[in-house]
Amino acid sequence: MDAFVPFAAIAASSLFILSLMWMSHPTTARRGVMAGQLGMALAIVGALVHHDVVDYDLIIIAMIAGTAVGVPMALLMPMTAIPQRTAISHAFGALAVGLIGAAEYYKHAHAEYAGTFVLWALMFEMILGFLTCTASVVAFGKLQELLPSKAIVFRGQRIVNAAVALGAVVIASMLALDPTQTWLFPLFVILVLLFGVLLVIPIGGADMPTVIALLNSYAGLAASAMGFALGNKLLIVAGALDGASGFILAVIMCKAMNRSFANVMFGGFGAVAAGAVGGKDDRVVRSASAEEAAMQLENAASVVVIPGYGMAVAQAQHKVSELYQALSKKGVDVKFAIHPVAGRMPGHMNVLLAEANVPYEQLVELDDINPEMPQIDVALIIGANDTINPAARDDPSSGIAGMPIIEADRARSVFVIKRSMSAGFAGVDNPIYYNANTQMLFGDAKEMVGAIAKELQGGGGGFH
Amino acid sequence: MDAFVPFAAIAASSLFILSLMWMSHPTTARRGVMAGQLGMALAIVGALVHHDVVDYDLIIIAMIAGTAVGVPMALLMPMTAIPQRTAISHAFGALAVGLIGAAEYYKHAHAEYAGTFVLWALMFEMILGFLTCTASVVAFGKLQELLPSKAIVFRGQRIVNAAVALGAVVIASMLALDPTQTWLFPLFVILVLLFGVLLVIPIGGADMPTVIALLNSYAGLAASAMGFALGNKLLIVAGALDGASGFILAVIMCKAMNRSFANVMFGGFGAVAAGAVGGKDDRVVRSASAEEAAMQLENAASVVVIPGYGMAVAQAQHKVSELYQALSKKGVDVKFAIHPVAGRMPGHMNVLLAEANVPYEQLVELDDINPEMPQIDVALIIGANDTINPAARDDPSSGIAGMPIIEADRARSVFVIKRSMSAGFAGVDNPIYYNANTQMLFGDAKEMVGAIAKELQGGGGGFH
Amino acid sequence: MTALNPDYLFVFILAAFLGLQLIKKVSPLLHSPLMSLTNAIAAVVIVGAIAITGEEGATPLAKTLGTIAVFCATVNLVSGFMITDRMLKMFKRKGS
Amino acid sequence: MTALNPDYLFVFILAAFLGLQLIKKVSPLLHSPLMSLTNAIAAVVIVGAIAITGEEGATPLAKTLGTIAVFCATVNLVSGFMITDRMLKMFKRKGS
Ligand SMILES: NC(=O)c1ccc[n+]([C@@H]2O[C@H](COP(=O)([O-])OP(=O)(O)OC[C@H]3O[C@@H](n4cnc5c(N)ncnc54)[C@H](OP(=O)(O)O)[C@@H]3O)[C@@H](O)[C@H]2O)c1
Ligand SMILES: NC(=O)c1ccc[n+]([C@@H]2O[C@H](COP(=O)([O-])OP(=O)(O)OC[C@H]3O[C@@H](n4cnc5c(N)ncnc54)[C@H](OP(=O)(O)O)[C@@H]3O)[C@@H](O)[C@H]2O)c1
Repeated sequence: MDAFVPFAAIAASSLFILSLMWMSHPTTARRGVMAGQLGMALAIVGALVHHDVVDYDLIIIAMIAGTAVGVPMALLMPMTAIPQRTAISHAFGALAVGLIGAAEYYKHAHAEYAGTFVLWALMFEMILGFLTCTASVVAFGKLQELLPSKAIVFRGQRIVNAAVALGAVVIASMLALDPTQTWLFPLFVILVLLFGVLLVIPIGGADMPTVIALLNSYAGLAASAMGFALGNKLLIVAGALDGASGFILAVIMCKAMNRSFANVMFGGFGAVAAGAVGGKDDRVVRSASAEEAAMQLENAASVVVIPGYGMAVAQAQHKVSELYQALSKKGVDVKFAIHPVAGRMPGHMNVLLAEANVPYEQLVELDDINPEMPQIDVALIIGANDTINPAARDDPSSGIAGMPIIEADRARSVFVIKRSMSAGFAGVDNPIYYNANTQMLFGDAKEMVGAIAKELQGGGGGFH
Repeated sequence: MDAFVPFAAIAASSLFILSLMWMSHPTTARRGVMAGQLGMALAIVGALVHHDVVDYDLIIIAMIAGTAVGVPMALLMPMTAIPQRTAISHAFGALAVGLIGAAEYYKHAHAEYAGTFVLWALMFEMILGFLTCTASVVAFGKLQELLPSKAIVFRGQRIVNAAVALGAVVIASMLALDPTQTWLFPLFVILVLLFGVLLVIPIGGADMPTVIALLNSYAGLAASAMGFALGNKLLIVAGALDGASGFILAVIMCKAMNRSFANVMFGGFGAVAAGAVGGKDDRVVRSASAEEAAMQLENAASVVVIPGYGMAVAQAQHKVSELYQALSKKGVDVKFAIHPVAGRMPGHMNVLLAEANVPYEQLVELDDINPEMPQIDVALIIGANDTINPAARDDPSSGIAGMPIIEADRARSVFVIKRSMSAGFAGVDNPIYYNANTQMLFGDAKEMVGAIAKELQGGGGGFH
Repeated sequence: MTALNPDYLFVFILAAFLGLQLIKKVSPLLHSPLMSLTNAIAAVVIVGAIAITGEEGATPLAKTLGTIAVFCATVNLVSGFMITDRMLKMFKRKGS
Repeated sequence: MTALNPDYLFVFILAAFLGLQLIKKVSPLLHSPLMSLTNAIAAVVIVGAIAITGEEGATPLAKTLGTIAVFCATVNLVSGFMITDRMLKMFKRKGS
């Protein structure tokens, strides 16, 4: 039986690799999930049949309980809550990592000294695990708006964080060198958990996706570290794959915001979001009705819809899909321009539109749509703000200067659906609202888009 | 010292990986070579410092001698001979693999039985090694035209090949199970070497690139097999990388010819090349002079040059570059359309044009140029034939039906430089020569292109 | 082992390179499902949890920690895989 | 070892996947240099040749075979790397 174990590990690793490989394209992605599940099943079987494992009751019970919690978590979660879901799921995984590390530690504390390397690996694993756990919980809280989603900054914050981190590391080293000092261990855990919290509170809600990606990467590294400590290659491989994934996604997001990791992690970005609406309200703002918008839309040859976080908040994706159907029927060419960091998670908009049955061929990326913009008749901005803010391109002094944007302002005419003149996450004023070719459609995205769609379906009614 | 060895192996493997990674783009490619060399140096040092190694004299001598042969081989080789060079270099590497296997085998023959696995691995390694060696030599001979470059086919060929292969495998298994039967070993080696020859002679000269890529892949697998036998992970990694590389290149080529591996390896393709010029010579062929060509070219707004094997044969790349310079000076937009299997090696044309200082931004791929063709004023075909043969697209019964081509015939007017009406490698008649918008420029590519370039530089003279 | 086992480092490096290559190729369209897929895969730590909970002569403490770990990891992997699949189910081609 | 050592298989599989990913990304522009680069890298078998030639108590036969192997591998790697670099040197940007 045991002879099977190493090959199970190899097969599982290969399946995880195939899983990510197939993830590269929608047509094969589901096969990818299949492969991932199969790999996981193999890994678990491999672990269960291992000769060391003798007592199964607790394991079975825990797995059943876990499934009982996990299934509803997956099925009842609305698509708009995906980012939170990912965060909380991370918290669970990371907690597991931490606890395993703890159990291992206590074994070593009472066995004879296992050698520095194993213990260093264990400590490293626990730091990443426990830190990721609390950090993910805070991220969840911010995304779910249980906690204030804007950055929480206080004087001397960095000193406090540094102190806590240092303390944790010092104790970790002491334990690595002499694991028998068990009384230090709880202190170590508490400090790390605390550090996880401190790490995330100064980060604004909309930066959570980047944080989550980084935490994903940490969770991966933690798994690898565990692999090193337990001498388990499967853990090493799976961990390395996750580590790479989270890291790359974080890098992509930072690029898409023209910001550095440092700025995201320590910048206290978005802290000012609330107070940020510039007073220059002498500038004229043209506002329009759903009816007028509908009229212009149906007479357009080409329309680009630019969704943003607001579409997610308003859960407007289905109405947007209706709008798309109605316009397509009238022979209008409708495309959706998706900014890499639109919404609150990479690919957020794509998922929502997919949920509402918008075929993914209609979704185009920033680099592909911008050159076409000048030929576009109407750009319809639905709850997007920072990601279409021309200031990022034109005003070097702007808070988001240099962030690549979807150049909606270059379209022949622009409609903007939002509830007020207030700023986006970055809290910077958006000049596009004052352009001569821009008309504002004030209101909740869902209702407004619904009204326009009605108009187009010849239903009349709506806002006016 | 020995503690360093495993880490040297890790570092070397990583460097080989980086080497291939950086190879992906011209701007980083040379760094890639650097990394590869460094990795190789590390690997060699790691091998030399290993405690088992005690006698260095022979090693040093052999390495010096090898360098003395290798350096001139690399420096004196004309670029047009790259395919041959690769083939012969393979032969050397593969021979090394085979000989190492042999030496290992004799060790096992006189030690006590090392266990099936090692011996199977060794036999597998030797089969691939020796086979690749002779096969590469034949490929070299064909490309260098020391051997008839067309496919050599005789009745019952497959039976003979199968018999030889079978014999080799049977003896291999006998030796794997009982290595002490040393008298069988030479027989085994001879059969494998013979099989290598038989494998390649039925394959036409122009298919050698595919063969070479496959042999590259075999050489890689042989190295991996050796790694398994000697328990050397560096060999396993490097071998796997090469195996993958050769395999993918072969697949790409087959796709670009719309042919299967089987067809390439056993199809006896190109065997008929000589006799193939269709008798339908009642069709009119328009031929033109360098002067006329020059006139049309300089009055064109856009020109696409389509080089083929003929440019390599004639070593015309420098003249082609002159032509490009002259036309660019006159404000003509000149692009080079490169078919993936133009010439006698993947990327053959790119290297030749690069040698002649044509900037690589001017080189475009098949898929990118074909849509533009109808807007192109002049397509200038220089020694290309099969790769621009419209029959592949229009005539399902053609020998190259379904092979993707560069659709030169869709350009407003077409010039074809070649020496005669004879067919290309595939030996199929090419209707493009009889099109109303085609003019033939008969002559050696180098002279003809030179003459046109002269005309354009206002030098006069040339062919007429 | 008191020192780092080079074999592990070897595997880690290869896997890391591979991960970077693979993720770079994932279309932005799928970044959300990708995140939850990798999140699910990270739950492979469950194998560690199983070993700790089930192994011969595990202390009560170890059993408790291990059991909680198994539970948490299970939640992570079950919900992770299911939500990923739920998301992907929604991506449709035109006319399908 | 009489049986296949799973560790080796592990490494092989990872490396093979990695190779496929890496090569797919190489621009067709560079397929010729790529071929000669991988050809050069294949010459890493020289480490095997060195071991055989130099090791304690190698038989004359082993020494001879090994020496030839070292020679051949050296030819392969030296010419392979040099020609690759020679090719790549030629690829130039416009105006450079
Ligand atoms: N996606 C990611 O992975 C990621 C990662 C890191 C950072 N971020 C950040 O997140 C932000 C995303 O930009 P974004 O353009 O998508 O959105 P945004 O800049 O956050 O702005 C969203 C806009 O939607 C409007 N809105 C909110 N609720 C609405 C409702 N119910 N109906 C209609 N409109 C509503 C808001 O204006 P009103 O209040 O006036 O309605 C707000 O201006 C960027 O700053 C980006 O840097 C995203
Ligand atoms: N590149 C690869 O990796 C690869 C791999 C596998 C197969 N192949 C095969 O190789 C062939 C390549 O096609 P191709 O279009 O490049 O070439 P081609 O079809 O082989 O034709 C070459 C043409 O060049 C002409 N030519 C020869 N020497 C010349 C000279 N000195 N001056 C002027 N013209 C000369 C010949 O016509 P004249 O005799 O009338 O002059 C011949 O028609 C294809 O069949 C392809 O399938 C290539």
